[in-house]
Amino acid sequence: MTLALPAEWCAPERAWVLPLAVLLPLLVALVLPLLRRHPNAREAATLTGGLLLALGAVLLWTLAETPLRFSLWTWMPGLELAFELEPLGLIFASVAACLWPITSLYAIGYLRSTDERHQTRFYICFAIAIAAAMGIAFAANGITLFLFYEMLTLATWPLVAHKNTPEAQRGARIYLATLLLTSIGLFLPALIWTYALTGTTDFRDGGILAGHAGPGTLAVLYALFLFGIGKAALMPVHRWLPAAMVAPTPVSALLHAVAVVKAGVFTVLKVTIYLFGLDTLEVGGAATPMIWMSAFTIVVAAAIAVRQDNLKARLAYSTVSQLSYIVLGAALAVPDAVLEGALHIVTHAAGKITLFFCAGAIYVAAHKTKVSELDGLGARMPFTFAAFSIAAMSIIGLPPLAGSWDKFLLMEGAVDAGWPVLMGVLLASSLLSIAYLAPIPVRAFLLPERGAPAADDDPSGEAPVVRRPRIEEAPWTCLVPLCLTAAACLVLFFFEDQLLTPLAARLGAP
Amino acid sequence: MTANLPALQVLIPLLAAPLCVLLRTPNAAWAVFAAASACSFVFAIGLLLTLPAAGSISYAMGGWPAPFGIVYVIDAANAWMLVLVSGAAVATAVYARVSIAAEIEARRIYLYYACLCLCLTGLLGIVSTGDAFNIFVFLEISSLSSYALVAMGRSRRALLSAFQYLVVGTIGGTFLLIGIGLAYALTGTLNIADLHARLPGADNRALIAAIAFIGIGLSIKMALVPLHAWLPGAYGEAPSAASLFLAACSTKVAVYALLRFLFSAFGIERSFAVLPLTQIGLLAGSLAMLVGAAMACLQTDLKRLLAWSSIGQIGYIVAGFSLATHDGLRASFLHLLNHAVIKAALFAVAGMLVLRLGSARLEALAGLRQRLPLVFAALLLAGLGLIGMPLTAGFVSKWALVQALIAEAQWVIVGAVLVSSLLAVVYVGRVVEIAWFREPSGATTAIAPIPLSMQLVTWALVLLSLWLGLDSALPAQLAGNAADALLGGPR
Amino acid sequence: MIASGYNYWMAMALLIVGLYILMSHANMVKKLLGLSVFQMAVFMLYISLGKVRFGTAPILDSSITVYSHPLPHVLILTAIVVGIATTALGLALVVRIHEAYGTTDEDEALALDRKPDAP
Amino acid sequence: MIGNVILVDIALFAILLAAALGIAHTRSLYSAAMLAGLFSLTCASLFVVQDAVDVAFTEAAVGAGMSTVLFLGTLALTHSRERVTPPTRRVPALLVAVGTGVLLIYASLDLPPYADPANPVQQHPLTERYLQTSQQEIGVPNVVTAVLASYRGFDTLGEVAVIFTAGVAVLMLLGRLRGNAAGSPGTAPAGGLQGEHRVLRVVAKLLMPFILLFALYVQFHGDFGPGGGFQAGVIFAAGIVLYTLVFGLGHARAVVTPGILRMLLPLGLLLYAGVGVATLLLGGAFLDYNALSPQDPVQGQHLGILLVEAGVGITVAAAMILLFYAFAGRGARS
Amino acid sequence: MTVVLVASWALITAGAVLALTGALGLFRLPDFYTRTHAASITDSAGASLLLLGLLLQAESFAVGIRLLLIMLFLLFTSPTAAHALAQAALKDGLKPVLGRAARR
Repeated sequence: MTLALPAEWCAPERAWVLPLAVLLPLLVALVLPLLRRHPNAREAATLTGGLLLALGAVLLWTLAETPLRFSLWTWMPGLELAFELEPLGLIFASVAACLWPITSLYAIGYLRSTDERHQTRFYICFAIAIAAAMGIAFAANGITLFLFYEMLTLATWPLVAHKNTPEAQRGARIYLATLLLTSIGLFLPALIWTYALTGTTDFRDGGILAGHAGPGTLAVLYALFLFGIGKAALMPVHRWLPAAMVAPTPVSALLHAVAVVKAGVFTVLKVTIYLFGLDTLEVGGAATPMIWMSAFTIVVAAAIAVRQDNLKARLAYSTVSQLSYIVLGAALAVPDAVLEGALHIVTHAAGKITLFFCAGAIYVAAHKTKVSELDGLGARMPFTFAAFSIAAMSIIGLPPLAGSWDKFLLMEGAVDAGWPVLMGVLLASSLLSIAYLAPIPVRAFLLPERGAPAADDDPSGEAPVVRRPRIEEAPWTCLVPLCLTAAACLVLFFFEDQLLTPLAARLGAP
Repeated sequence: MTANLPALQVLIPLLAAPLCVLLRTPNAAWAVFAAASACSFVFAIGLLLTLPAAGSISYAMGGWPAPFGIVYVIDAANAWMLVLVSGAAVATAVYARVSIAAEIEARRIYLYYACLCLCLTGLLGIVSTGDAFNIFVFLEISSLSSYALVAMGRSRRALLSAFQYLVVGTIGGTFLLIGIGLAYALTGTLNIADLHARLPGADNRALIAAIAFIGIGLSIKMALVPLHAWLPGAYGEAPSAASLFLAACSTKVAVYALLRFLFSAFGIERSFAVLPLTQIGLLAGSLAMLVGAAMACLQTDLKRLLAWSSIGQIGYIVAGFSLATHDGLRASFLHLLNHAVIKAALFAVAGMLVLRLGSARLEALAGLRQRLPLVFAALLLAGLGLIGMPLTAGFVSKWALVQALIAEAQWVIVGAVLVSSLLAVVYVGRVVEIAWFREPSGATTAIAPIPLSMQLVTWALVLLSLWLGLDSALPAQLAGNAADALLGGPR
Repeated sequence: MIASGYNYWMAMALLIVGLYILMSHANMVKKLLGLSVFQMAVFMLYISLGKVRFGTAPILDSSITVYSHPLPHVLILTAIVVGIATTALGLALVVRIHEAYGTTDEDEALALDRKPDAP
Repeated sequence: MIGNVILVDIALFAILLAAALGIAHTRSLYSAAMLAGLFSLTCASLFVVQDAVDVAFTEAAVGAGMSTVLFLGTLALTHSRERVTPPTRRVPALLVAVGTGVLLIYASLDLPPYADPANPVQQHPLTERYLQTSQQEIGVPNVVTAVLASYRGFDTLGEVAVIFTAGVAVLMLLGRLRGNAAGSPGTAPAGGLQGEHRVLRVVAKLLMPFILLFALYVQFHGDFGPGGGFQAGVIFAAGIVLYTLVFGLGHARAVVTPGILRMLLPLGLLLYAGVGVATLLLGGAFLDYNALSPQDPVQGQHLGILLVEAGVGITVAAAMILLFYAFAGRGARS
Repeated sequence: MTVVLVASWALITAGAVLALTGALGLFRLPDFYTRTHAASITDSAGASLLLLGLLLQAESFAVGIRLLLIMLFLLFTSPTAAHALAQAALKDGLKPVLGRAARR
């Protein structure tokens, strides 16, 4: 991030770039219907939009230190719609922005090769979802965040129900019901309560709730928030995640790696840091129940994942487990742990999206959806499974891959916060993650292909000496993205501190 | 002529009604109705603007001063309601032309418009008058015409619904009459301000009974649970235009009348002292929210679904004003307007569907979204408002209500509000899911394009509701003034 | 007390009967009859408010000094009109309902609609 | 003196109660309707005892006359016997009715004593204004008319609007409108008693002019005695009803054609409101009759009252006849 | 003057008695026609006697003329009404109860 830009660029009156970031995807969403009839132009529009946004997000890093605040309007006394640039949001924004073009590229290949219907609707909703993610990232107060949070839910609903089949509808219903019920039933009341206590919902350093409520209230409120933010998939409100698996794989990638779940955990971090304030939580011990809850989720979800045979379902439960790392980091409420959370947003995004891309690619190329069917596929799809292995290792947390950092930071944080017990939890979960991720590449590469057609795939009658299965990869539009993200898993390992410095400075941590 | 505005904005529709009957042709009658409602709307706006900051305009009918004759008293509260009612009338007028022509036998259309004029007259009269008995008279004008409006629905159920509406509504009106009579017996006057000045102290049993009778009577008219039985049939079976108009303002006006009696005639110091009105109101209100929303989830017909949701929404309004605080009243007034706009938009959508599909049964909507994109976009946006999504009108008023409730530490009611909002998610979600994600059932015959006028009204209402959600500074302030006007005691 | 209130109480007795007829009977004509009885009882209540001992009808005459109060009479004149209007509309509905359902009994009509083959 | 009044009251109430219970009990709707007519008539006499002559007049004309006719007309078109009422309906009804009654009794405990000159109703300045000052302001001996048409003239406008609404609504629901024309005289005189009823026809012919004359008398004598536009209108309508019963709907429609009625129905209301508009244009408040002749307000009041009473009479008569036609015509068709 | 009073009260009593008989007959008589007859006695003879009695007590001409008009009206209408009723009943096919059956 050593781009040198003229000083006036970094002036606070540049704040209009923030609403612009929200506006850009919306514009794309507006343009797409006009291109309904020309698929190529349509995809081109999406991609350009994505690239522009990604570029913008990267450029924003140069402004990380300048306080940018843009107040759109006050739509009711006490209800202000405002955007603000702060490091954490920047991290989430750049993750979403950078993964949008990649995912779209992948989606193009996927949707075309499985020729799905309602493709335009798909891209429109996708763009709106990204816009919502941007809004969440730059929200300056709880109400604005809540607004875009709901917008994200509604925008992704059609994506989940994409196939219009009864089970797609059922999945979508569970998805929508869980997310809306939790957000309106718990999240919103928590916000209102906060508003009633403090008279504002602005995100401020050190939190706004400090001194406004006793430890008991804080504990309840914090629980309301964490369960209310259903997108964070903290057990027991995780059911929507596996249910949403009916969606096409690019959607799953979006849901489980980029926009939705990350928006959830991001919100958790925001609430923890800027509404409660680390000190408030730490001294009050208000977060203790949540610490246990997230630890529980980490282990149990991982254990469930091990027993899933459907590849996407397994990945989904792994997501549930991984998300709780971030929640745990937030709940520990010490700088290191929180930084871990922030970092994990990025690393897990890179890793998990790769895994989903691979799952999709496998489905496209070999029409396989079950882990038990993957034997020997590695030879047919070397790139896919190579990428898969890298991402898997990153998720498990093996150096030199991005995932290793945040495991390390989290353990540090756990010790700082005086929770050595959690070391055990983390260890167990790492082992479990090995248990549910490792078998896939292993089966693919080492086991012989099950039910391998012996002779009939050989034009010449005589038995082959050694069979060299021909490469049957997914189309390049699918392949390129997953290689990119896999690469990202490696690269990020080296940019960890650049990512975290602004936030660390903001948190006043070493 | 500006001095006569209070009289004119009721007089114009009153004159329009006989004119409709004289002219005898559908188009002329429509023109008269449209012109009349436009006039009253303009006059209402004029009143709202010319209204002194805190004071009120008083207009003596027949030139007879306050207790001897009938006076109209316009303050912030009923100026607000006047704008609401006449605005709804304008929307109805633009909307009605096509839908009524399609739904009503041509030879009866001019009578139908006459009834619409009379209904408008009645509602406006209730809102503007400062005389207790005059409220009863105009209430009966509006009620009678609404029975007729409902009865003209296309199915025979409409007749039955209208009859039940008539019986129940008349009981309500007569209860109101009894209440007014008791108050009159205690004071010898019918003028609201004079009543407030002369009514005896809180310990009078006749006074308590008077409040009870008026409360029950008007609760029937506003379909407050458990006195709501007439509403689903009435709104569900009425012709679309009538549903739009009635749903937008008839129950609202009953709410206003009750407010006027409780706060201006009896005065907060009596009404809320002799009876536990706060508790009763909160109980009934929360009951209404839950029952209405729950029943809405079970309906199979869009219009009935909307009618039930109206019952639920009345609950919010009642819960708001029964706090008897400024914030509560403000929330009620805000929701009066916001819900009127949202529900009118939704009934407008239902009307378009009835026009093209012959009914608004939910199964009939399966997968229609692709074929009527605009209609369902409107449905979605208004539906979000009904749920109370941020940036919609519904959110603003619910937010105001919840704030008021929290200020009074009514946590249980807050819970009820949230639960009913969740139920709203369910019933709106059902409709949207059927329209969006269900494959069209059966033969897909071509659907004729929807008339521009109806689309226009629908989208105007939808956009208005969005605007109310985006920038509610002005409405909030006006509602605040209205609340002040009521809490300011006697007029 | 009795002497002072008997008039109200007799009216109230009629009111109860009227309301009972209205609520208990499923037949719509009977309902309307009950409705008018109910309303008449309320009218009596009003009129008795205007009565004053040794008073006469409020038609001014030099030879008379005590008049009953005219206002309740005016109100009830209006209310009677409202009553007949409501009754007429109700009866019209009854006729139409009878044409549509072939019955004037509310419950029977509702039952007809609950049948699946109802139009 | 007052004792006798109490006796009369109680006697009348006994009849009323009997009639009401009879309505509740009988299952023959015809007798129920007739009992209702009896009920109204007794009410009327009770009102006379309580000095409300105008109300009594109206009640006799409307309750005992018009509404009974309408009820009978309806019964002629529908069933005349009712099902046995199931107890499932009775219990809740009884609860509600008794609950209301209890509330009323509770209220009556604090109501001012009956007929006491010290009541708030009698003490309020209104009384003095209406019973004394009205002579200088309006100068109409029948105070009820004065209050009805001037002090609370706006209420009465509303009342006319109500009856107009009823007319329009019933027309919309039952009316045979343009298209299928009204039966001309001679053709299918529905509902008429034909042929040998010479007596009836002679008597009817004999009485008709008097009835209509009486209606006019009531119309214009309203300032000085009981009566006024409303009673007059109903009586006029009653005359036409009698005519229809005797000579048949066809003849009646020929004499007083629905077309004319449908003109008169709104015209009455327009006349009433028009007076108000006129006063507005003359610079007064709405319905401020003084504006009609500024130099002599009382004259203006007289003029205004005359006009609005005429409006009331026209609309009421037209509405009542239209209602009757609507029901009778329905019968003629079905 | 007393003579007039006595006469009037006598008339009134007579009228009342007739009215009572009519009411009695309405209950006791066997069939529709006879009951109609009884009823018509009440409102023709009974009523007119009452009115005559009142007429003798009328203190002003205006009142008197009204009473006379009412009486005239009754004398016209009530027999006609009775006639119409009987006619309608006969047309409706209601047979009078005659002979032995009548005096059960």
